[in-house]
Amino acid sequence: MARLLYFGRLADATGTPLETIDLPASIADTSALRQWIDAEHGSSGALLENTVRLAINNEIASEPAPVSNADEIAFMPPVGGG
Amino acid sequence: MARLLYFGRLADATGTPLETIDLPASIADTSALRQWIDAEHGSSGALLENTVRLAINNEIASEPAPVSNADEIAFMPPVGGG
Amino acid sequence: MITLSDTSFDPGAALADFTARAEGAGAIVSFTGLVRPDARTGAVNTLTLQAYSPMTERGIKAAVSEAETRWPLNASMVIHRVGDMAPGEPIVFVATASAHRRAAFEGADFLMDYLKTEAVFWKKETGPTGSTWIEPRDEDYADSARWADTQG
Amino acid sequence: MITLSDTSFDPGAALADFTARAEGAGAIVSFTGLVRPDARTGAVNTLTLQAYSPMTERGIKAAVSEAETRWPLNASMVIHRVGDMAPGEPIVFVATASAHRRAAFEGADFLMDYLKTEAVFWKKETGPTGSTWIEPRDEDYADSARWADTQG
Repeated sequence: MARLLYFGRLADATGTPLETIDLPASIADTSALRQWIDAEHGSSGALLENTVRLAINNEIASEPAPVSNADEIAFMPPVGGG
Repeated sequence: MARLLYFGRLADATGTPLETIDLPASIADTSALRQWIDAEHGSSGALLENTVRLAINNEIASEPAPVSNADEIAFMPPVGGG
Repeated sequence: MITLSDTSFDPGAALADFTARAEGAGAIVSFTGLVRPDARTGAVNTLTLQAYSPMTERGIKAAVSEAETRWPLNASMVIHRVGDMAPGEPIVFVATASAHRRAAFEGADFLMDYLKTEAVFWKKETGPTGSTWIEPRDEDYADSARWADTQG
Repeated sequence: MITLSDTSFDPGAALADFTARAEGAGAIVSFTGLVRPDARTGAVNTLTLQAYSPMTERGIKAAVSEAETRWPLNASMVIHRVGDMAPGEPIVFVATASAHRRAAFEGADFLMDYLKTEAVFWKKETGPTGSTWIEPRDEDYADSARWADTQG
């Protein structure tokens, strides 16, 4: 199972800050993941934006990057400090 | 009676931080005061230095300035902050 | 010492602790950031900060290490709130200690620029008209860019 | 609020008081100066500061007024020790509050430059080899001169 996190406004776009989900076998990289999960949640492209960075297992990913069903994957809008 | 204050190292040069003294009638301005009081205390010119400023009644004096027997006169070495 | 706290903290107590730890220092600078009642989107009842641990802490640690490389700091301290805060509550406390005041001022200023512009936080303001997620604005980057001049 | 104190004070308590007073501010900067055990003339057992009241307070008040003219400060506070101090004891505490951090940092920095270079104090260091009165050195004036650029 993959653990998906949605930070900031993306929790509003997906309806959840956090979900544990079985990635389909066809979802092998961040590009496929973005497309698929944005459609799943009806997020209207919010998860596809260039300014949204992905972190895989707490490290910022250089995309496209491979994803596996054991990863924690975070969708991160631009960070603006505290 | 005039009240004379010696700040910083000048208290060492005069042997006192503070004295109340009757100014002789001949001591009418800061220039005469410096000469006379430096000699009185054997301060070897410490009270004559240009970098030593005088304050009369808590205001820095533009010298030579008149002094009277009712004044508080402070001898101030350069101030260097706290 | 870096702390992310989901409960309110007392800047005075933090400075007292830090001063006790900063033995031998001559200069201590502290910065306290407070929730303002008049933030970017108008009246604010609640400010919410989200962090992503341990990425957020890792970024702050790296900024502290960079500050300690650039300036001779005896000690430094960062406390940052996460979660919901009311106006007037402390958001952030940064302290730096050094032999001389210039290093302490610049180190604290540098850390605050990092924390206010680059640190891994997401921020939401909630007021009478609803909630808004706040994303970076240009002015924030200008402050942070001041330090680039002194690099390399 | 300006205080010359002939007894020790607690910087943490001062910051707590100031923060409580600075309602509506977003940024508070504090500076605490401590007696270092290794001052200019070598090992120091006692630092002595002399002030000349009310000239000393008058000068500090003028510097605070100037800071409040130059930067939009909600509040400011200066506590300065006089008399005999031991290493590690606080000498000075300055705090500034503003809506934004840049004004708070610069206001505190400006006040400290005044207090460390121009304020009406005389300073004596006493160590194992005796006492020395410390008079200004060039480095101090360089810090203070930084502000002249922004004048007039």
